[in-house]
Amino acid sequence: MANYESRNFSGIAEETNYRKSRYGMVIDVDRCTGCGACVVACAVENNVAPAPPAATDRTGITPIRVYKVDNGLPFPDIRSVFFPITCQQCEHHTPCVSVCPQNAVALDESTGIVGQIPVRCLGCRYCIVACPYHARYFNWWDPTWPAGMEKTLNPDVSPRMRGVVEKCNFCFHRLQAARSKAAIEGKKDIDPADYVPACVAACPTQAMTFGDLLDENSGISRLAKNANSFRLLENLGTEPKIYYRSDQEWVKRLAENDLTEKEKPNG
Amino acid sequence: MAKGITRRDLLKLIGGSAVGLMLTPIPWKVLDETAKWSQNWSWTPVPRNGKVNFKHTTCYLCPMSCGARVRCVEDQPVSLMGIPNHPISGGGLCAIGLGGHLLPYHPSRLLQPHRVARENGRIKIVPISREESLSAVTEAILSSKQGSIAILDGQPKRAISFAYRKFLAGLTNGVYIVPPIDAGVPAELTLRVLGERNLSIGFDMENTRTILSFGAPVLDGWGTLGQFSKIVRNRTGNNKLKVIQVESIHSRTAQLADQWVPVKPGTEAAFALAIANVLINEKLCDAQKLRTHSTDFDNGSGHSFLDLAEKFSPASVAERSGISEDKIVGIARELVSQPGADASPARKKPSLVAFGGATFSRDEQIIFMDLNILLGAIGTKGGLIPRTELPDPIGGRLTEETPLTDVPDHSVRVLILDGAESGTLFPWQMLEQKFVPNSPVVVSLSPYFSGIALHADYLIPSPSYLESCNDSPTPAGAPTASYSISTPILPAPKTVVEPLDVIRRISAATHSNSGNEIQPLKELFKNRIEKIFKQRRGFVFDASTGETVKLTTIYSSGQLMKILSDGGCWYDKEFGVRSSEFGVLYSFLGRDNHGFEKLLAAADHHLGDSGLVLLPYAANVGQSHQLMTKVYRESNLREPGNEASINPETANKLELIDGGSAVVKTGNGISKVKVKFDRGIMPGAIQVAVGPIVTGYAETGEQNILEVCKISNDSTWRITKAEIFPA
Amino acid sequence: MDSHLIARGLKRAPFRKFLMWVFPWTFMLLIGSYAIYLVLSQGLNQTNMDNRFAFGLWIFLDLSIIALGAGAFFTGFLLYILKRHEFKAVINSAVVIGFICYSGAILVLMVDVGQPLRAWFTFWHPNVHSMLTEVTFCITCYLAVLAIEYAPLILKNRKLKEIPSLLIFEFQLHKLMPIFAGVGTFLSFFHQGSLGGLYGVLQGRPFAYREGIAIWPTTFFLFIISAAASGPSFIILTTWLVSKISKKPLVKGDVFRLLAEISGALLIFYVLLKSVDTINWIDRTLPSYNLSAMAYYLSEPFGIWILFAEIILFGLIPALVFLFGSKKLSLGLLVLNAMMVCCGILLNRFVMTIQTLALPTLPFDKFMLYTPSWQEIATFTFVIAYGVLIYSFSFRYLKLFPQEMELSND
Amino acid sequence: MADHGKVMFFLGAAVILAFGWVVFPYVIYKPVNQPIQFSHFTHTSDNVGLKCENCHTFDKDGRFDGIPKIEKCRSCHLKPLGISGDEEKLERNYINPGLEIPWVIYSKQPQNVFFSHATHVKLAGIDCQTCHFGQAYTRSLRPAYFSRISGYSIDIFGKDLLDFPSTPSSGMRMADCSSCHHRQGVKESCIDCHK
Repeated sequence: MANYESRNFSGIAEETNYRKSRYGMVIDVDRCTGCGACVVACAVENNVAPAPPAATDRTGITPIRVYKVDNGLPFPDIRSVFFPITCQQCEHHTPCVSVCPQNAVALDESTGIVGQIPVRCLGCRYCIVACPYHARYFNWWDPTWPAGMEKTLNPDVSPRMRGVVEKCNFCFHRLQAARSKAAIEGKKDIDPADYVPACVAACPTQAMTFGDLLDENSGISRLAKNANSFRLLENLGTEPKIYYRSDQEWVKRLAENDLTEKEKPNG
Repeated sequence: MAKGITRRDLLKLIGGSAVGLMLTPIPWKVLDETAKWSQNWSWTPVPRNGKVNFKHTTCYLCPMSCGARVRCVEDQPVSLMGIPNHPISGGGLCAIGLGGHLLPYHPSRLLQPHRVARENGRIKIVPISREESLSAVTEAILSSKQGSIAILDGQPKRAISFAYRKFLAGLTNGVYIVPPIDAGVPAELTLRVLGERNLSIGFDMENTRTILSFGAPVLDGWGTLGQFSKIVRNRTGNNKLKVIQVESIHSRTAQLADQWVPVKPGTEAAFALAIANVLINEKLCDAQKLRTHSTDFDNGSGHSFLDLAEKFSPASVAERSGISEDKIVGIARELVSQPGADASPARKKPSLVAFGGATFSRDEQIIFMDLNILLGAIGTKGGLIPRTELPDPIGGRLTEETPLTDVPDHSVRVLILDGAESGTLFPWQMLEQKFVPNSPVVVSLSPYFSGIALHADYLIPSPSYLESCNDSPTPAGAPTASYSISTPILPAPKTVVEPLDVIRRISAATHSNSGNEIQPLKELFKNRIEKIFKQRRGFVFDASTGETVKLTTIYSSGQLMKILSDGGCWYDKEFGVRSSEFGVLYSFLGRDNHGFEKLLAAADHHLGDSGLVLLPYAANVGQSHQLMTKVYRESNLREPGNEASINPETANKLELIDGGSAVVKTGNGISKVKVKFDRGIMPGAIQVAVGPIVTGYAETGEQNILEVCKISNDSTWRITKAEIFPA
Repeated sequence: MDSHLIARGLKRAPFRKFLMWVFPWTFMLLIGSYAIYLVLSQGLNQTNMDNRFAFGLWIFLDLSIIALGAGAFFTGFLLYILKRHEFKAVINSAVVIGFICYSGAILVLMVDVGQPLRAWFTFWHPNVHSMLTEVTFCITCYLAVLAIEYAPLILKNRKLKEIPSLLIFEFQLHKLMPIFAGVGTFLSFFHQGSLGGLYGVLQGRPFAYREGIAIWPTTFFLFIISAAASGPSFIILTTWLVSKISKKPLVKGDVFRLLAEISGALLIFYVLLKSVDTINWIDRTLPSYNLSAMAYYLSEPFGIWILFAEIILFGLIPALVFLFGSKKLSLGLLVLNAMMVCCGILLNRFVMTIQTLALPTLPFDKFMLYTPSWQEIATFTFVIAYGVLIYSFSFRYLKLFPQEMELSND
Repeated sequence: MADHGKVMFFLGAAVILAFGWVVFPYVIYKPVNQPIQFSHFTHTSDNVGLKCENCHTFDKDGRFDGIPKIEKCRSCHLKPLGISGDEEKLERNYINPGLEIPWVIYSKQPQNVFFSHATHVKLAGIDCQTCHFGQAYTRSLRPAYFSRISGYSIDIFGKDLLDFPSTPSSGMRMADCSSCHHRQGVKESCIDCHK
């Protein structure tokens, strides 16, 4: 007890909290070759276990998943793009956060990242139902690796147990690492170069741009304002922080999700 | 009180303790504890923590030789990433490369030699000792009086490749086999175009204006990762390179290309000649050279490229290829047009023709090369440029490289399959037809029991990726020569065998001492690096600093060795020969090129409009790798090997259901497939993806789909007529 | 054989006959428990649910039986709060049914969640904004209430009566009944509503999303009323079934007619509100999302017919039948109509749970379907078997229908 | 008769209460002894005068190395410096064969917890003793206690079996972290500490 009261904070950090930031992504679908590097990089970085033989494309775990989308026209007028879909980090009454019965998911005030806490999750899957982007995944199986492969697990991320929901959190552990690095150098603000999610770092064509949307002179805040940038299901009003950009008109039309449209795109 | 404990008393006792229990910590603590237990289940693995450090190496899982930065916890690699500003990979890594550190633990990994027993179609592998395996192989070799001893090398021109060739040279009947296709340019085609120089062809795509690609994955798996990623990256620029994709399916590259030309399958060569026709008639090519070189014919046939092209007027090709006449003319003009009318020769950028080698017959490929000559794309910056080959690390007499297609049938007695992943895929049938009829022996040196290794009789696994040292020569299709080394990060298990030891042991037993003279790999690398160092040309990339310096600033070959063994890379920036020497190329369109009849036939052949066409389709290595099962199912990016994509309208006519199973039947046999509706497939065509069959992570299937494709003796697999019905 | 347990003056089938009746249900129970064991030990991969269809048969089951179980609270409300003593005739049966439905629902929920051992976190770290929290709290509390309401019935059992202290306890409990009924009603109102809210709040699922009154989406109120309306109908249905199976008159006809009348009145009210809500959803909510309702009824099998069936066929029609026919129509017809009402509720819950998930949200999504695995179905039947058994035993050994004796005498 | 029943009732209650409050706490925790006895005091006291950060170092990238590797020990203990049996044990069993000492970590957090020593020590300037109270002056190593069910260390959990109401600094539980954060006005979110 005694020592508790006598805690002294002679820290170099005069302000106890980190500068407010809003991390987001701009994905240029015109540059996505669908190579799958982001998917693998993510799975490796976040200790996603290989899908068991019984898994389907609807029971596997892909915090980032690439959809092939076309303009719905017949051959040879068909045109298609790849859409990497990850958690869209909704800013405004975040669907998954509001429904979770036991606060297993929360929007981090200082970074705007929606963080899922598997150990708090009871696996009711209400959040999966609530998410319009299908960016949340349930661990239908115990995570199992072929013999010896568990040696390759990333110590910065804890493997999820069976029966809980998980999702992309912009590789938050990389932000943590960047903060520790800054702390050692006596700095509070991280070097933006130190914090890039695995998928973004892995994209060979640099189709993904990551950064702080609040930072006026960051590349992303400029890209996000670009006329060719849009967000999926924008008019649901959940203010997602992942932007997509394309020069193709039919792709841009995906922003206005009118399902009755004659050219219904296909996933 | 008189009588003792009654039943009711007992109940009371229990009742009392029940009430009491609620007032103890027991129930609440246990509730809390079990919850915490469920958060730390013992069977959920806990990653090992430790000091984090980074190492560099070069990926050799395909010939693209990308630089890889390895993140290790203590000594254990936990993730791979590209090396920023790496001259070859440009800082990228493909899907298979990013999972490379998982491969040593892949379920189909072999940790010791095995003998493969096949009884009534079932494959069983029996572990045997290193000694048994090696002696079994030498037995087979010694007993092979007739028939040859062959080594199939997936990635030629490595140091080990030279070791193989040296070893085979020592044998009386040694044959050194290389894969048939070299990034769209068949090796002997290169020879015919460039003459007997020690050169190979690369695509200088970065300086090209327009690429006319015949089914080549120029935007998602062509040349080097750095090369095509850079093109995709710069797609949104004003002076960007234009890609015209001529392909019957809406492939990845077609999707990214600036223009997609959906020709009818099999009419690509005709389409190319139609382009040539326009170029010639509209005088859009060097008419002078053309006249001097390709109009006089002494080969009696009296034919020339000119009147070959004459036969394919845009009008005639239009209806057979399904592409309108003016579109063809437009493309032809597009290819030669320059930004700004007064394009000075200095600023002049050529256009080039690329073609997905595997699916075209050699004659068709020659036609495409002819078009390249016509466009003046060969030997010029931004075209197809000859590269100097890397120095031979070993010296002495070597067996010649023989493309698989040139190996005579029924000639191979013992075949040793090197473990290296080839950039190109070919069906087992191609090898099978080369064997002598009675009991040939196949030995696989692959670390994995998958792919063609499934056909082996003996498995002598070599160390896997990240366990073995290897060198990466110039990637196929890369514009200039380059060299890098893959240094092991993990110790190899004691029970696996280095390929070099295998050939050493064999040559010792066969008293052909050629093998024993071979120095250890490290020495071979050293020799090579010394020779490169002596050339005093090119640049050196240092992975640890991320900087590139002129080779001349490196003071010793030792220093160069050190840089390269830490994920560094040497690369050339100059062409093999000056472009001035290439005028003679035009003669290839005339005198030097015999048999226009064959070309005519190749261009004329089309499968007719009746019936279905089977289009085999292999995406880049990352997409079609044997062991690439990490993203299976979890993502709908990848066509698994047993999936047949087909246009819904065609499918409905044939009463096929999306996701249902069906049987594909061709002249070569039948294959069971899963039907996938895809409006990106031309009606009347079936696209079968070449790659591992979808199973769990535990098993990787064999790519059997190629087996049903027509195997012509001049190429690997070809589009062919097919039927499909619901199973 | 077990006659000493059966209430005096009640005739019950011979024990052997009873056993034969119980046997098949027990069998179902066993299969079900095996399925449950599989799911708990192997995990939810035993089901056919997936990341797109994260809720399935079980949630539909929960919503349905809780709606039908509403008979308990509503009859309690009428009897103890509004002092409508006619309902004494059915209150016991209603309580038993309520108990079965709620305990069954909670049981299935425990199987449905991935981490049952951590389910109690909801009480320890509740998110007060989540409808599911509201549901969890209310259902568990109300189950406790039902247990307390159920207790006196058991204690009135002939054998247990012999223990004096229990008899006193029972008497005390009985005096408290109105309070419990009040609490129960309050709780029920809330969780019936919250169950509706569960889907109404899903802004990401425009098909289910409804704008709110105060903090609750309209579905909150619609669910309360629809549940209240279906409760009496379900009581009619069950009571009728029991008397058919046991071949005994159990309640007077006028009780049926009264229940029917109430059910009808509530139902017509519900249909009215539901229509208004639907129109509002079509004209205001969806356009504000730049969506049009028709889009949701394009993909078969969920055509526009489902809307018609829900509101008119199983809503308006049975409501009118009850309103104008509860006095005149034959009992059989009333029962049939009661069945219609229950179907209507089931359909509504089905649309909410299954259709909502089947419909795409992303512009390039596909229409999705799922078929439950045998484990899911077995668990479903487990609950039904469990219900039937509890009810059978209660009916045999407890006095569920006060009017039974006089009716069987004359 | 009735009071006879009462006796039984209260007897049952008494027995279970005694068990729950007295025996249970010992049953549930499993004591684990340290491989060798180490005296922080000997190392930190004036005649040696080591500071915490001399042995418990940071990487340049901000990772905390935790308990030092055997290398660290070897750097001083190449030849015996004292006469204690445990030092001799250290030489014989670990330094000479070059094996790591299998320390049992009292404050071992479960895998799902993230904690950055760097931000707390370097940035906030919190003294090690604030959380690892008294550790620096221990003369011997008491056994560590781990729950038999969840495997949590008692030093994480707090000794009081019911962690309600949570009394700060009785352990290193979530409650302890966040109560300090609140006191310091640190805005916290779940992912700040859970990975």
